[in-house]
Amino acid sequence: MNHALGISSYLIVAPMLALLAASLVPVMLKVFSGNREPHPFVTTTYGFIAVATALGLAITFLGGSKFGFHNALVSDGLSLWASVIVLVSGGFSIFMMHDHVETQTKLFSEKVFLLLGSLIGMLIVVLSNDLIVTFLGIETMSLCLYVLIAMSRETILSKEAAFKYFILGSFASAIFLYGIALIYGTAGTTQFPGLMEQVGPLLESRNHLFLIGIVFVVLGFAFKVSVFPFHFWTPDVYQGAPTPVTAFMATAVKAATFVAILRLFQSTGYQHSLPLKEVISWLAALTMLVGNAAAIMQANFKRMLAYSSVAHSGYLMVGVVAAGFGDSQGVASAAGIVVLFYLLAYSIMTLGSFAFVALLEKSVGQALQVDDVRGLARSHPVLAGCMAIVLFSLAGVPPLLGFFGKFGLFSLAIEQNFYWLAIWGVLNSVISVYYYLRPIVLMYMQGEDSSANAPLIEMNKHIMTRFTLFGSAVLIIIMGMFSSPILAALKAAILGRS
Amino acid sequence: MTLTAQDLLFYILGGLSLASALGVLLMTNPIYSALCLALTMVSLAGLYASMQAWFVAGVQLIVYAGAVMVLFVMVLMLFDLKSEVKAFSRGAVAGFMKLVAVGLMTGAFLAAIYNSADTLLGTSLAANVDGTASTKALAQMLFGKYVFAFEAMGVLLLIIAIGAVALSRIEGGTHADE
Amino acid sequence: MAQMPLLSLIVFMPLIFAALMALMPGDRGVRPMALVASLLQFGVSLLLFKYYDAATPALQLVEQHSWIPEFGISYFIGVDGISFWLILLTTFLLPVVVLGSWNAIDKKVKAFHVALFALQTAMLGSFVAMDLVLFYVFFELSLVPMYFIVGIWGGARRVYATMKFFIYTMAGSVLMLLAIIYLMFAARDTEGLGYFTANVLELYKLKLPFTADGLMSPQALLFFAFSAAFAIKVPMFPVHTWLPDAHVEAPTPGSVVLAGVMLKMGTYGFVRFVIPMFPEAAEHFGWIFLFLGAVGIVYGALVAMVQPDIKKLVAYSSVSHMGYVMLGIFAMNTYGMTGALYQMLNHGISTGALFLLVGMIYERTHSREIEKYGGLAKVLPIYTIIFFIVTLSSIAVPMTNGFVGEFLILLGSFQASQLMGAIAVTGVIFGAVYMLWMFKRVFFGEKGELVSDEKHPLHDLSAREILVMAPLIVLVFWMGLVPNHFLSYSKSSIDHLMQNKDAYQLGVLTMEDATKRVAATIEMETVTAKATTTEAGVAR
Amino acid sequence: MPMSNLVDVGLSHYLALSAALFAIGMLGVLMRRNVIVMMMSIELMLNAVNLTFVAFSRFRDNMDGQAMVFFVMTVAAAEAAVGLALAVTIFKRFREVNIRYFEHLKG
Amino acid sequence: MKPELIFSVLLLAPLVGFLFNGLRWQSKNYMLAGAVATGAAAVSFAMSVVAVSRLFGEGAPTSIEANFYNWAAMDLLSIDVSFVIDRISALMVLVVTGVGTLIHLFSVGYMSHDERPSKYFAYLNLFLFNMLLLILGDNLLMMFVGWEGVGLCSYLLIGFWFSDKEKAAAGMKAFVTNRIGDAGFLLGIFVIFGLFGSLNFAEIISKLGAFSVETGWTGPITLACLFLFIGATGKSAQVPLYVWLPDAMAGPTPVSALIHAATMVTAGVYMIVRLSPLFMLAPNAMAVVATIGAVTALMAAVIGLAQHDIKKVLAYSTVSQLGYMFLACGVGAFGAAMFHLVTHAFFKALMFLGSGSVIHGMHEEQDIRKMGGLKKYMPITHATFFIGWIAIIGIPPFAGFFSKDEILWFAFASERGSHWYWLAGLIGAATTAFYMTRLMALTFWGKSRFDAHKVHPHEAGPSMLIPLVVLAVLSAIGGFMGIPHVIGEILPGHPGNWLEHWLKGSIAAVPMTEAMKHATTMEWILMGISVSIAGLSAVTAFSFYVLDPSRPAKFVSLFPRLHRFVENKLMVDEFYGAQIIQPLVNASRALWAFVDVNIIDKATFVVGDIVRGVGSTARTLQTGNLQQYALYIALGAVAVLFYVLK
Repeated sequence: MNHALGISSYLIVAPMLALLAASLVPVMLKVFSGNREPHPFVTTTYGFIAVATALGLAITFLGGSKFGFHNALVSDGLSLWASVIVLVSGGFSIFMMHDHVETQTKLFSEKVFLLLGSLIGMLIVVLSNDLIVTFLGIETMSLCLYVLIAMSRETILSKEAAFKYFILGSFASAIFLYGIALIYGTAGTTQFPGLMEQVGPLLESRNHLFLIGIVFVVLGFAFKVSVFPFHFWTPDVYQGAPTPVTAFMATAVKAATFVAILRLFQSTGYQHSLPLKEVISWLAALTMLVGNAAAIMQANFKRMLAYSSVAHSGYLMVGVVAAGFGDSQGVASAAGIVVLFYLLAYSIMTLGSFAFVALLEKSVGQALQVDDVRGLARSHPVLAGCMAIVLFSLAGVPPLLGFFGKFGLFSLAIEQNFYWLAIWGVLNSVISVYYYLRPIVLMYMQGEDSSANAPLIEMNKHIMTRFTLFGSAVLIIIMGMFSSPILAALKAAILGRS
Repeated sequence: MTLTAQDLLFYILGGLSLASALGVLLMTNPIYSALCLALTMVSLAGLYASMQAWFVAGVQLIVYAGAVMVLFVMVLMLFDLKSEVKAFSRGAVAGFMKLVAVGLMTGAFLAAIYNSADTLLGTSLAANVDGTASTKALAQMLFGKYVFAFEAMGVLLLIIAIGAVALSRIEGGTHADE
Repeated sequence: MAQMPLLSLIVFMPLIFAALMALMPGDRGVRPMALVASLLQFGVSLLLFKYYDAATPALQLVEQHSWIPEFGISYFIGVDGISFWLILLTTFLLPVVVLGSWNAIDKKVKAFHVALFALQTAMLGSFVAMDLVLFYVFFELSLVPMYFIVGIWGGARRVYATMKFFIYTMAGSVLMLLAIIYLMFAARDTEGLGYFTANVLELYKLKLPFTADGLMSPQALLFFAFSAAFAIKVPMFPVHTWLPDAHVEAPTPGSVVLAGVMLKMGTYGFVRFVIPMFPEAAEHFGWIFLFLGAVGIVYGALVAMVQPDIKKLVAYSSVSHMGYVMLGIFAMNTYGMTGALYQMLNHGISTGALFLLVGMIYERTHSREIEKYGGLAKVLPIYTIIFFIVTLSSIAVPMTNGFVGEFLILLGSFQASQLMGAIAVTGVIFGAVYMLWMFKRVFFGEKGELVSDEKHPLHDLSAREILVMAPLIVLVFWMGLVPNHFLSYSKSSIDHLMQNKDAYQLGVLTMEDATKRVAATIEMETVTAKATTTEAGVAR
Repeated sequence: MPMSNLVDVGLSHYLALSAALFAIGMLGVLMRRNVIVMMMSIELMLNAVNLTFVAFSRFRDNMDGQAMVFFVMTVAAAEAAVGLALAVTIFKRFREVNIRYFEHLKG
Repeated sequence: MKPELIFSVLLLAPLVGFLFNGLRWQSKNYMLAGAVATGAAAVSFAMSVVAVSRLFGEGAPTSIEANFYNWAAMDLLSIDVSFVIDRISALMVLVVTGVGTLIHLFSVGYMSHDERPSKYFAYLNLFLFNMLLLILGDNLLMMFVGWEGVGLCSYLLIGFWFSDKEKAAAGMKAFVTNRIGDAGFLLGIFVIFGLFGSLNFAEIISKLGAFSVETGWTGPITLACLFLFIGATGKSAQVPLYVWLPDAMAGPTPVSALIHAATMVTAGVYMIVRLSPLFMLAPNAMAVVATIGAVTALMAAVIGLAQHDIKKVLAYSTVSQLGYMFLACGVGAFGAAMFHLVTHAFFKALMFLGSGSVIHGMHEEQDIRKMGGLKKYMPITHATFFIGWIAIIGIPPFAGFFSKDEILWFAFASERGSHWYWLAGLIGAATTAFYMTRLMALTFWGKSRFDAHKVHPHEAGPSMLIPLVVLAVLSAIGGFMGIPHVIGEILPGHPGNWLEHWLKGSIAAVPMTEAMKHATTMEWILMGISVSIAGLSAVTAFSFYVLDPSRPAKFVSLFPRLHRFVENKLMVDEFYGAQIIQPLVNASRALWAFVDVNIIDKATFVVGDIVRGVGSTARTLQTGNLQQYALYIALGAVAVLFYVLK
């Protein structure tokens, strides 16, 4: 066996190495300076440099369908763009962590370290070409997050959230792993390329063990991206976690995991199992409904956003269904393009919305209610305006970024003849309008009458978080109006630069 | 067909592992549960060994039955927990549904195993392998095909180590900075 | 001038002004600037008269650029006889609204005008967009400013009204979005265009399968998907209930724009997209819309009759009037179609004027309850006269604009279906009943509670208010007396549509072509003039 | 399944055993209130998976399975470390390890 | 003069008058306003004379036409704003502008004390303009424009004193009732357009050759005629839409004279006469017209018997006389209808103006029970009114005799006539004679019943008297334009029936039945019967109200309920109110409250509630219990597994 690794292997892991190296610096500094916490700004700078370097390396070296480490890793368009999304949201999350009262503690450097560690795990997931490597990546990512959540300054809810997430996550991991074991046993391999070739024959011969394996693996992924009925942890954990970490979870985890799901569904062999297609369509449909319907009923702002993220997973699952069960040539690539574009849009919007929440949380463990934003437009017109843009985009109002994300997904669904799913999806997006517009109503249309003399709502002065919110609003508009270059780049990256 | 030694070993160790697993589930005293778990792991190590996965059996004994279980027991001792009155969750409906859910799932499994038995039985049992050879092959695989996973695991352990330390130092942690 | 993007200029000028206004430091000076800006954009839109050629049905002043080619979306705009007057109506109403809301809006003046101007761009955009997705973008985008206008500057139940408005409209339009996407793929699959496109001119060429009895044939489903979106926007009975709420709560300018222009986006959609793209389905299922249109006319009028609130009455009268438009469109003949297009303009003018008038009296008394009025005619004579003229227009008395539209629509619908025509004709009666009854109760008889209030004597219209109403009144009579001035601009387009509705296609003329034509005409005129002078010289 | 198959231990037997162990582990997670016991149940589930891996590895004559077991064990150990650290933190704070005490987040 | 110029002046003069007075509507200068308005009307009249005179003489054209501009054109439809004066409209235009001018003149005096005379004259001129549009338009659409326009002016003038709720309501009633008719008219227009592809009268009539007489009820032409007739019943106050006309008396009296007696209300007749060739093809429709006409003539006359308001009596009389005209149209005597239209315009305008003079003199008192003996206070008014009275009850040789008798003769003798029509007309004539005599007697003769201290009846000024005298003369001699042949033959110089000659060729006519073609004796007998019955009836009334004023009360006490029923106008208004209007209003409220709020809105809310239901279920499931969540995962896994493995 040739153990020598080509240079390309190292280039692929360069971003991870950069992250690892840079992430150790603050912790090391702390160790060598007698356990003195460096200034948070310094730590943030290190974290930012780490992310920026990784991003640079990723853009430089990833893509183009390269394999590394004996086919354990693959570097293609999917991994390139997923890395970009993950790293960008990681970077913004570090900014928000710097500002937020629950994260900026004496252990801030450790937190940044853990976040970067989680990013490494995500990079592993998106680059992985092997189910067992994906598992390792997911575990790295999740374990870091458990700790990160638990390290919040807040002492009750964050601990509970961390523990719930941990137990349920491990439970789901075990199931996921069982799925891997069954797949390994039936297909003989866990590497995606080989596996994808086996899918057709195994499903055609109705190998039940393999089917169970696939179901369990999908279930494990579904847990991570909070698909109904595996989503129940989401609102609790999103609420309990410090808001910057929530933002990170809602964006990066989802992005990384969806890429893994797409890799699993790259085969046309799934055509042989009609029930699988139906069941995943059902899951997508129910996820949208439950997410949106439950979000309507929420008074807590973060829980509302959590349910909204559940609903968005439902939309994304439409892309997955199309990828796995569409019948045209190259549908998986097309699905990759639209899902990644949606993830990009979704991440930007979600970061903005959680930045907004972070700005309004003044004390530790404050449960921000939706009603708290009443009359905000009067005191903070610019920030309210940015949030309004974010919310309109989440609701899918053209020509904002969120609209084109949905446009792509539903186009794919219709092209692959998943009409009912598409109709269900758009109807659900109408339901979502109701709760997305509620904060806008409160910000702009209420609080005028009573609070003529009442003090204005105070917002935190956090520059970096404000920058995040503002940046996401600007990106939503600009990337919405001029999404063509991004789409072109995505297309080129995923279809191969030919 | 005759009952070979290997088969006998399977039934003994399998039965032991099942029984001790049930013990984990049913013992109201967590310490006993932990001990049962250790027993399960040991018997599983035996099963690994009977399948000539020597290295894995060893690791199972050392890491699992040894280190991990010690950790569990230590934590339990730390908490100083006695036998619990309310060891099991309440709710007849929920409990019933839990049993039904798991039962159905296991049933589905067994049915699937039975259905796929033909294909699975078709795979031939390899001849006895030399322990050293198999370990060597495993090592080669770990540092060859799975080298990335191996390294990633290293990174994972590093991060977790630092994370666990950090976790212990937060407010309310075992080593909290006051 | 050859490359001047005139249409883009018309569409985006309000948005640029909105941005400029947003940058102004405070509320002071916003109103004058808005007025100047609105007049300016109206002035620019008048350039259409120069460059638009009424003789050809082709799409003119076309601008086409790729926008998001990955999704097959392009920036493709143009104007023809169907949209020509709607564009002018939109640009015309803006200065009226700005001047009309001079006192009605007393808080967040800057924000209001920014929203108003942004809305203007969205509405104009949806009238010129010839790419379906672009149209959809503008169509949906128009909801947002209106959402704020109703929600921030509206009445007591504004939040309920604006949410209802937004969600209703969006619920209708999302299905259209799916239909649009389907069409884009259909264009790729069947016609072999090689790329997928939302270019409306290409989609016209599609021959979507339609089976006469099959509700499930693609054309029928798409037809209904589009129709749902537009019917809610119109709004057609029975999906009209958002309209009265929105109107009652909206501030005066919001009502004017909503009734004047936004509702037209729905009917325009029927004419522009539904009928040419799904001719067989429209033919086959047209009776539903004929029926609902006729029912809507009568229903709207009856319900309007018993409203205690003037504004709600006017809102329901909109339902009735838009019923006429639907009836005319689905009469599927030249008369009905022409009448429908005309009625869109009429409704924009007369209902817009009615809302302005209701707003003016509301500013004085802060009440819209009919019961509290009475005898206004004695106190506010000028107001009464103007209101009466607008009432006449609304109930379609000959020599006002309303008559032309209603007559043509009823003529067309009667030719299409005698029964529906007959039902619709009763709307003529009920229309008179509700308007005149209201008029009687508000203006005639004893002075009512609000009118006779000694402490707050009512003042007749100010010069500004008269100035607001004057252009509308002029139009009422102009359009009523000389309809041909207006009809001639859309005639060729309507004829073209009606003659080729089964295989509708449009030619394309750019600004360059228009410039050439204008130059040629001038040359011709000079030549003729010279010839005449020479002849005259010879004769002498 | 004929009697001979019962006696003649093959892959199905190992799989069935692992399924049973997995089910017991699941039940533990679902039904036990003590968080430590729940974690132990998860360990049990992972062990069941390991058994599957080893069985497949053996019966398919494929060493990959054993490598995977190696990774699973490591991850399980890491999980146990993090979980126990969490448990300790929580215990310090709540003086309680009964899962029913952690229901502040709901709705 | 070019025709264009003639028509321009003819039409624009009143419009200019309207604009002049309308723009200074607050002015109280009644002299200026009246002068301008009357002048405008007079200019129109002069122009009409000029125009009509062109039709006379050898080789004169049968019509003068002028086309101004194209109103709208599409597909088959092409409507021009163009006008025509032919032999039918010539009669009408002369009557309208002539009588109109007189009434304008009368108004100057009548409205001298009003607060807003300018506004009044503006409306009057606007009316004239619209009426001219109606008459002169050469296509149905122009006619309809005028048709609605006069309705609008009628609305404005009835509600002229709008501060009074009743009067405002009367205006609205008039407009809405007219609108019902207009809706029918519109439908008629649509059917005709569908049939002929044109709305131009000349074109329609020229295309009629291709159609044959329809026998059924549902033929397109019958349908068109019936629809048009609905329009006519509205405008010309026929059963069942006549109810607005009596109420319309709320307007100033000259308005009643002009609009609600002489001109506007005859528009329906004019329209039918104009389209007479069309109606000829629909005998069933004509039968309907005749029947409705006869019924109206009778019914209105009966109601007129028991009215106390001087104007109401005249109003019902108008309705009744219009009924005669429709009866004439229905039996095919279109010429007779036109004839009666003209004479009626003279004598009814005269009587209305006379009543205006009375009301003016009596300080706005309209109840004839509070009048009496006015002869000595208002001699000229009395004299002129007397001529009107004789004319209307049909005493030869006054105008009414000739026209009414011609109608009765045709009703009897026409191919489409019937003895029953004749009988109805005869009874109507007798009733007319009775109530008109009653009116005369109660107003002018007998003892004064008003308080002479408070009320000082006086004769009107010259501006009011001149029109009275002119109209009286016309009422006296107007009948000579249509002397029946039987009478003409015995008169010196054998004057022919000029009107019949004039209209011949312009209108269709139904021939007499074979038996009656030369039955001159029969004609004489019928004439004798009708004159003697009318005379008898008048004498009876005279004996009732002049000789023994207590007799009516005694007579009435014999059937009090019937009397009350008649006095209350046969309860028709109440019937409409209770059976049509109120249910409609109630139904509308129900639609609003039930359909809009309870069905449509509720339906949308139900969708919302379902979503909320799902949401709250999801929240209930979210118990916060970790093991529940794990259970959901397990259940989900089981469900998925079983679905996939099934």
